Formats: sequence, structure tokens, C-alpha cells
Amino acid sequence: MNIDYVATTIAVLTFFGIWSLMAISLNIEYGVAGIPNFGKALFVSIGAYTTGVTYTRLLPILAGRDFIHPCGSTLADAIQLRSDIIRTMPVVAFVNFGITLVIAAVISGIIGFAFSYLVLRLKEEWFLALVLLVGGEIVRIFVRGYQPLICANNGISAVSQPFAFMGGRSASIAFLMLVLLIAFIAYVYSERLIRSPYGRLLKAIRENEDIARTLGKDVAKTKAQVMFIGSMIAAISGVLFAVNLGFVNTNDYVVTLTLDVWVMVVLGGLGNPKGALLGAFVIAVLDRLTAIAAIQMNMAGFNLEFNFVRFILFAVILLLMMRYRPQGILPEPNYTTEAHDNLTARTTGD
Amino acid sequence: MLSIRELTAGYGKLEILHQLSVDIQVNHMTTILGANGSGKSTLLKSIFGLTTITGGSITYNDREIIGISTENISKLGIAYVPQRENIFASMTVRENLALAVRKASRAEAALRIDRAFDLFPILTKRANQRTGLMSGGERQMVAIAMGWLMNPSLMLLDEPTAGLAPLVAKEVFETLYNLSQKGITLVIVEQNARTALRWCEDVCILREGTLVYQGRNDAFAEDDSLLHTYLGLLSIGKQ
Amino acid sequence: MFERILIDSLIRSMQVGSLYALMALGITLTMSVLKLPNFAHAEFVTVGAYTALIVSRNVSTNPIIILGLSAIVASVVALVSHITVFRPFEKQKSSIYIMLLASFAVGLIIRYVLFLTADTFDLFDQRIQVPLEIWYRTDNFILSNVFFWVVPTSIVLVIALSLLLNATPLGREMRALADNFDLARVIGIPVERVKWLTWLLVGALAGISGALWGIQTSVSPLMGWVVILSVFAAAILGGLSSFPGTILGAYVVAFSENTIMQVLNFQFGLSFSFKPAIPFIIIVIVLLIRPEGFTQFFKSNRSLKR
Amino acid sequence: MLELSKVSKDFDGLRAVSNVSLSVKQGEIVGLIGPNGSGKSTLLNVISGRFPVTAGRITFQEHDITPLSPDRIFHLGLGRGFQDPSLFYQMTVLDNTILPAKAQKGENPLFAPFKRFWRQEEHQLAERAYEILTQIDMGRLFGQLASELSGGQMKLLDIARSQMGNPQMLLLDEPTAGVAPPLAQSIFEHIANLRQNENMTFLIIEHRLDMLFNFVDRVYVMHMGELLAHDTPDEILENAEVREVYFGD
Repeated sequence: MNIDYVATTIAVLTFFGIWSLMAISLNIEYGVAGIPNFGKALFVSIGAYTTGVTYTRLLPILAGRDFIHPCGSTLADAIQLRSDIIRTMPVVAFVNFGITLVIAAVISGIIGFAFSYLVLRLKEEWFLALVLLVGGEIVRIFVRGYQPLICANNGISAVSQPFAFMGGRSASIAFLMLVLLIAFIAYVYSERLIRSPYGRLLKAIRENEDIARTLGKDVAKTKAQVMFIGSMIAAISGVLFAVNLGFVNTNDYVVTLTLDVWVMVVLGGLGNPKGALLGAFVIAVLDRLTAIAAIQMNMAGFNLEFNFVRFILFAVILLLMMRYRPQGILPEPNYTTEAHDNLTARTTGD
Repeated sequence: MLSIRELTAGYGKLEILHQLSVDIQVNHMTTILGANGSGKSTLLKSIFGLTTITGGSITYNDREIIGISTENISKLGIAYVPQRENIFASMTVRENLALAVRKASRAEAALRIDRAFDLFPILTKRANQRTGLMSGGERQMVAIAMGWLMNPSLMLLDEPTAGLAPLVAKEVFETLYNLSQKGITLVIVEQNARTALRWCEDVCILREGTLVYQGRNDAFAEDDSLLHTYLGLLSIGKQ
Repeated sequence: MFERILIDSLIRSMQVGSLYALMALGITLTMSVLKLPNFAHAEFVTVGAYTALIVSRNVSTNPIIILGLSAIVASVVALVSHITVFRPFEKQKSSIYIMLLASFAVGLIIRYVLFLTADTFDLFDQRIQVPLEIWYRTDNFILSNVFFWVVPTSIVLVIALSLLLNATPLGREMRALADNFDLARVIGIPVERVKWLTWLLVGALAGISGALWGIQTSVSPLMGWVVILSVFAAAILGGLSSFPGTILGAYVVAFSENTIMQVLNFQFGLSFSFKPAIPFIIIVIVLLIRPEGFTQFFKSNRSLKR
Repeated sequence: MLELSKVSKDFDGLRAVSNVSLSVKQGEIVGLIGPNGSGKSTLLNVISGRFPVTAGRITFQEHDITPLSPDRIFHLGLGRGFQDPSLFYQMTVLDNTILPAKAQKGENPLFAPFKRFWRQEEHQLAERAYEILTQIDMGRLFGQLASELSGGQMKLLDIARSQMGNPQMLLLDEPTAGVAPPLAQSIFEHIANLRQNENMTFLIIEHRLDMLFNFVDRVYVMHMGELLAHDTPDEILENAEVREVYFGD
């Protein structure tokens, strides 16, 4: 078998970009502010489900076409309609895509915000992890059982990315550029956030929220803000994820997705956005390598399901990292805030 | 019997004891006095390996015990009754006592528990009650009984009368005195200096994590100001 | 018609609830004695089920042997995960999140090793080969001798476990660890050994419940994972510390999943696809509104923690 | 300035603080003493809002602060220090000092990524923090991690950083615990200076009575959750009940 190296690279980089977003959001939440978000799949899925809804409902309206019920007997017509619009009316496709991003981010942000206030009532700290985990499953089961959203467990397909009108490889490259751009913006945002007074506040809360509170900081509000930001980024990654795959299906947003993101962050380095990028990159490459290896092995007659090996591999990486290098490959640097530059300049000037 | 040499210990970075040396005599009742924060409790915890020890040595019957795990120190014949949370609150008195004689055979354990009830009659009526629901004095008795049941030759007690009414405190000391008459060496960290001095013949006084006095209690029998000076309490008023 | 469905579902609740109780007791034990919210418990259950499957095919169909071997294999797996993973993290004083994550990772490894095994030997969705007698059947329900295996076995095990905890030295030491870990060390309880024995016990419980679960349905690598959150819901209803509370919680969860779901379906046409959400909703509601679960009802000396 | 009337605090039915009424006037340094477990620290935690009260009422400068959360109470000008030095050890001395500054624009996640919104403010805060650090002789240490400080420096910084929030009053819990005598003296001198220069008010828990009594105006004595006595330092020594609590009968 010949491997198409260019296509593989594009695919790996696209996944890298999307996963970076997830890793960056978990890094802000857990790495910097210490909020263990075990519901990453939930917030990513909100982006995906929003995509499912806007592509089937909003898109025809924007294009001035009649709405076709996306499931059941009219399924094929609805898919045809979506493909037509995206291929022939790029502006509509882009507007729809942009609106999807905004709606997903806002809904997800609000849900994350609400969760963080809800969990103030929890008795033990790890209950937050459980509630978020379970929250993701509840939403998933609801979406899977409630047909009007994304056709229940059939899911929605033909949610092509907005550059589809360009066709072929240039479309993939254009989309890759868009993904990387969004990831870059998120990265710069998180780097700057960490070095700002806000980052100082988050680190203080991570280390000892009780004392931060007695020093006049509104910890509950700050955590809610962080959940809002993190969930927004996660939902944006969810939109990109769904659009990149071309379909939305509840089976993609299960606990293992959350664990993947944790592996990236723990591997790369908690509290360091560069670590989040590195972790996402390593996982994107490993993921593709196992897939390629699986195909090669199959061709050679070995019938080993590599998808399973992938999970074992990731779990082992997670355990080894937490055990032997808990700070990750790229540990959190000692960020100095602006104030230090000021004083350093002053004291050396004296 | 117990010999502590130049012990430096604390919690993490916080150093509480500074090169403290002290010797505990066999068959005596020794009280360790000192202001709050002078390192009394830290000293007892260090003996049981519950602090960060950065220097010095602790020998028990000429055997170095620093580095022995907490659960094995009790096997050497030392019992420790912590100040707080010194009982299993969700379990009954009998269960608590049974845990202290876990190495004994069934018959022997029963026998020894019966002896404990003789020694601590207050507990007999409450044998099957949850200790968490009992009064402070009764809990303290359970804790001391557990320590005694482990058959120690040395018992360390951290403020056994803290928070107890004077009458109950006296009862506790009477019990401890009885134990000491049975040949058990006792080390009692106390806050209530006068009471402790009445019962314990040996006195150690700590200040700022070092030993400032060790000797007999008679030195303090007459002179209050001597005690004040050593304890570092209210010294201004006395001078 | 409705009465029949109701009775069927009640019997089913009884059967499922007994198994939930067995699994949830394992979680409660790990939580209170070992201070670990152990998600890998799901996979210990699956290991038990696969052992039962393989034994029933290759060794013997004698239920005692099947259950015994399942218990042994699962408890070895549990102990090995303690030694290789959980104990080093404890020594490292890792936060509870790291422990939680580690238990996920352990579960993931076991689950996908089982997937690989099942894939290689074609062991997906197999039935455990035990003599099956059907005693009563309707269109959507079968009452067989499985019921009379599962329910009495669970009850016997639960009683044996309470006896172990309340009337034996080992049980007392386990409760001492749950109550006050430092004091347990101070009075010389060999905590590491008690932990090992607890892991073996927890693993054996999981193994047996897995075997019984497998006899009742069919065996697949995901079977433990699918029920683990129901089981957590039961344990959380029990306040993660009380034994009677956990057992009651298990039956409540099973009852809501089967009987209440059945009623909702019959009366309001609610789709069965929402059934898996029930335990999750129970978890969220309990954690938010009544985090102590049923413990208040059982303030006896049988609670594992204060 | 600070007024407690009949404040009680229960834990699981156990009364840790019982019916305590006390008052501190502007510019005073007041001591709070008593044996271990007498409820002093609990009382401090109740005042600063960490524990909700069971009964009673606390007012600070005419505000009823009984139901308020710790951050709101800090914002009203009532700060506190901790018994174990409670710094943010993964942060530098300077960041520890700046953190309590109120209403920082850079603490808004919308403005935070853009320096121009908060650079000016941050520079001013840095100057003020440097000033405070110089007062406690730690100016040069601003770039060090808090975990690298000595125990005494940690204690000093714990007190000094609350100045950033411009409090009118500080509650201190054993400010000299675990500190060598000369440094303890300088910690108390620092407290006296703060009163002198910034007109700050203090309520201090302390076991080092010899040190404490040189600096306080009045002393409250607690025993088993209740207020046992209240007097000037000299008088309190002659109080028979106090002597009994400390030395036994």
C-alpha cells in the first residue's frame, strides 16, 4: 500500500490543531486554575451537536431554501440539500459556520459557568470530576434518544467544512490553515492570560483557594470565568472536530475523548500552554501512527485491532508520566509578571 | 530507657525542635511542660515517626528507632496516645480495645480486655457504645486503655487532660498513676503545669524547641516564679 | 397486561439490584478503606465475567468452581493494580484527581487487553455455559434458574461480608483504617497488609459479581464499564461509607432503572433509550442535594466512617 | 471598630465558641490568649468569615459582617494573617505581595491579555509592593519564590502582604509561632510601626505572652470556648482565674 504522505500530514496537522484547542482549554482549567474538568467530552460535544443543528436548520434558511427534515425518509434529500448549499454558496457556508462557532461557544460557556456554580454545593472535591463526567453522559444519552436534535443515534452526516467549494486538497489545506489559526489565537490568549495579573490570581487559587478568598478574591466567580473560557474553547474545538469529520455522532463524545485530552495535558506539561501544544502534537502523531500500523499489519496478515492497542498505549503513557514525570515534558516555567520587569529595571538601574 | 540526642525535627520546612536532647528514666512519671508551640507534641510525634526528622538520634533501650515505620514502633513496647482523634470514633469501646490486643489469642485477648474494664471501670457500662458518642473524659479513658492494652513498657501521652473538667482530669491522672505503679514508664505532655507537677516526679521544660530544664519536681514545690521563668509565661508580671 | 409487566420488572429489579449491591459494596470498601474512587472496579467485574466464560467452556460448568476461579483471578488483578499503580501514587502523595485518573487508566488498560483477547479468540457477546432452565416466560421476560443463582448468592455474600467486617479481626482492622488511618498505624496495625487483603477482597467481590452478571446476560469487554456508573450511583446513595445504605442504594437504582422506567414507558411513552440516564441523574441529584446519601438512616455502628 | 455580640460557633453539636462578646477600638492592639483548644483560632475564623457563625452578630465599622464571605470582609478593610505561614509558595515574593491589591484591572479575563489596559496599574502596584517589602527588609528578595524564604521571613511576608489591600484592621493568629526570639521581637515592632504610621488596628492571638504584653493595650482571655477575663496586661496577671487556667490550681 502506498501512503499518501501529504494527505496524512494534512490530516495529522488538522487533528493537532483541533486537539490543541481541547488541550489548551483543559490546561487553563486544570493546569493553571486547578479545576479538574473530567467533562471535556461534554463541552466538546456541545460544539458538535450545535453544528448538527445549525447545518440542518440554519443553513437552508440562510440559503433561502426550504427546510427539509434531516432524518428518516427525507434523509437523502436533506443531505443533498446541505451538500448543494456548501458547494455552491460559499458565503452562506461561511456565515453558517461562523454563527455555529459563536452559538456553540456561548452555549458551552454558559453551561460551564453554570456547572461551576452548581459544584459549590459539593461536599468532596472529586465529586466535581464525577458530576462533570456524568453530566457529559446525560447529555449524550439525551441527544442520542431525542430525534429532533441530530437524528438520535443515526447522527448527522454531510456537515462539510466551509472550504468544501474549493474541492480536493486545496479545501483541506485551507481548512487546516483556519484550524491552525484558531489554535494559534487560543494559544496566544492562554500564554498572555498566564503572564497577566489574572494568571497570578488563577495560580493563587490553584495553590490555596481558601487563602485567596481571605485576601479578598472572589474565588467562585473566578472559577466560573475560567470554566466559561475553557468551555468556550472546547466547544469551538467541537465544531471544528465535527466539521472536519464530516458528521456528528454521539459515539464520538464519550469518556475516552476526555481521557485523551488529559493524556495530552499531563504528557505535555501541566500549566504550560506550550506543553498543551506538544501533548496534542504527540498524541495526533501517535494516533495516526497506530492507525497506519494497523493497516500495515492487516495487510501483512496480522489481525490485531490497533484501535485497542491505541487505548492501552495512551493509558500506559498517562500512568508513566504521572508516576515518573508528573510535571510533564515541558514543566511549567516560573512565569514572572510585568511587575518584576519593572522592579528589575529599577533595582539594576540604582 | 529512651534517649534523645540533638534531635532536629518539624513539619516540612518548618523546624520546631532544634537539637533537643533529653533522657527518660525507667519507671518514672515524666511530664513535659512548655508554652504552646514550644515543641512538646512535636517531640512525641517525632518518637513515632510522624514528623520530618532532619537530624539527631532517638534510641530506645539502646536501639535506634528513627527510620522504623510508625506501625512497627509500637511493637518495641512503646505506646502513644495522641491528643486528638485518639480513638476510632465509629467503633464501640470493645472494638477499640480489641484492636489494641490484635496480636493476642482469642482467649488471652478476652482476658486482657476484661482486665482493662477492671482498670477503667468507667468503660464497663459503655462497652458496646460507639466511642464517637461518648464524653471527652470517657474517650480519653478509652484511648489510655488502648495504650495500656498494647502491653507497653513506655507510654507517651499528649495532653491527656486537655479540655476536661478538673474532676475528670484528676481521675485521668489517678489512672495514670496506677499504671505507673504497675511498672510502666510514663511521659505526659501537659499544659496544666501545677497538676502535672503534683503527679509527676520528673520534669522536662521545653522552650522554643529546646530543653531548658530537666530534673525533679521538688524544685518547683515552693517557688512559683521559678516555674514561670522556665515556662516563659507571665514572666513580666512576676519580676 | 400492565400488572404483568410490573411484576416482571420488579423481579428484574430484584435480580439486577442484588448484583449492583455486590459491585457497589466493592466500591464502598475501596472508597472508605483505601480512599480511592476506583473506576477500574468496572474492569475487575469484566475480568470476573471473562474468567467465568473461559472456565465454563474449558474447565467445568460447576457454578462453585466458576465463581471461585472468577473471584481468584479478579482479586489477583486487583492486587496487581494496587502494587504496580495505586501504591506508588499513594507513596508519592498524589492528589485525589491523579488517583482518579490512574484508576481510569488502569481500567482502560484492562478493558482493551480484554478487547484484544476477545478479538483474538472470538469471545464477544458470548454466553456462559451453565445449565439453563426456564421457569416462566412472557413476551419480554424470562424467569430462569439464573434468578435463583444470582439473588441468593448475592444475599449470602452480603451477609458473609458484613460478618467479616463486624465480627472478625481483619474486618475490624479494615474499619479501623477507614476510620482513622494515622491512629491505626500508631497502634501497630500492619496497614499495608490490611490494604492488600482489602484489595483481594474487593477483587473477589468484583469477580463473583462479574461472573453472575455474565450468567445473567452475556459477556463482553464493555460490560463492566456499562454498569459502573449505575454502581457508583448506588454507592453514592449509600454515602460511600455505609453498608446498609449501599445495599438499599443498589436496589433503588435497579428499581428506578427497571420498574420506574417501565412505568414511564407504559404511561408516558418515554423511550427506553433514556434508561441509561437514570443512574446519572440519580448521581447528580444526590451529590448536589443530599451528599450524605442514606447514611442518616443508618447511624448505627455499622457505618465504615464517621 | 470591631464589635462581637454574643457570638457562638458549633461544630457537629460541639460548642467551640460560646457567647463571646468583645470589642476593639480604632488604633488599638488587642491580645487574645488562652490555652490550646480554647477556641481562639475558631473565633478568628468566624470573624474573618471562613466559618459561618451559629449565633450572634459581628459588626465592623458599622457594617454587619456576620453573613459576609471572606473576600467581602477583606474588601471592607478587615484583613487577616495565618498561624502556619500561608503564602503561595509557587509564586514569587513580589507576586505574593501584589496579589491582595484590590480591584486590579488585569484581574479581568477580558483585559488580561492586553497589557496596555493594566501595565500602568501594575507598575504602580509593583512600586507600592517594593515599598512594603523594604519595610520588612525584603526588598531585594522580590524575585525569589516564597518557598525559598526562611520561616521567619514567611511570617513577616504573611503580615506585610495584607497591607496591599489597605486594611484598617488585621486579625493575626500567632504571628511569631515557630520564630526565633530576635525575629519575633522585630515582627512585633513591625506591628507597632503599622499602628503608628498607618493607624492600623490589631487583634492578635499569641502564646508568647512576655512579648505580647509589651505591645498590647488590652487582653482578652478565652477558656473552653468562653471569654474568661478581659483587662490590661498588668491586671490580667493578677487574675486568679487566668492563673488557674495557665498553671492549674
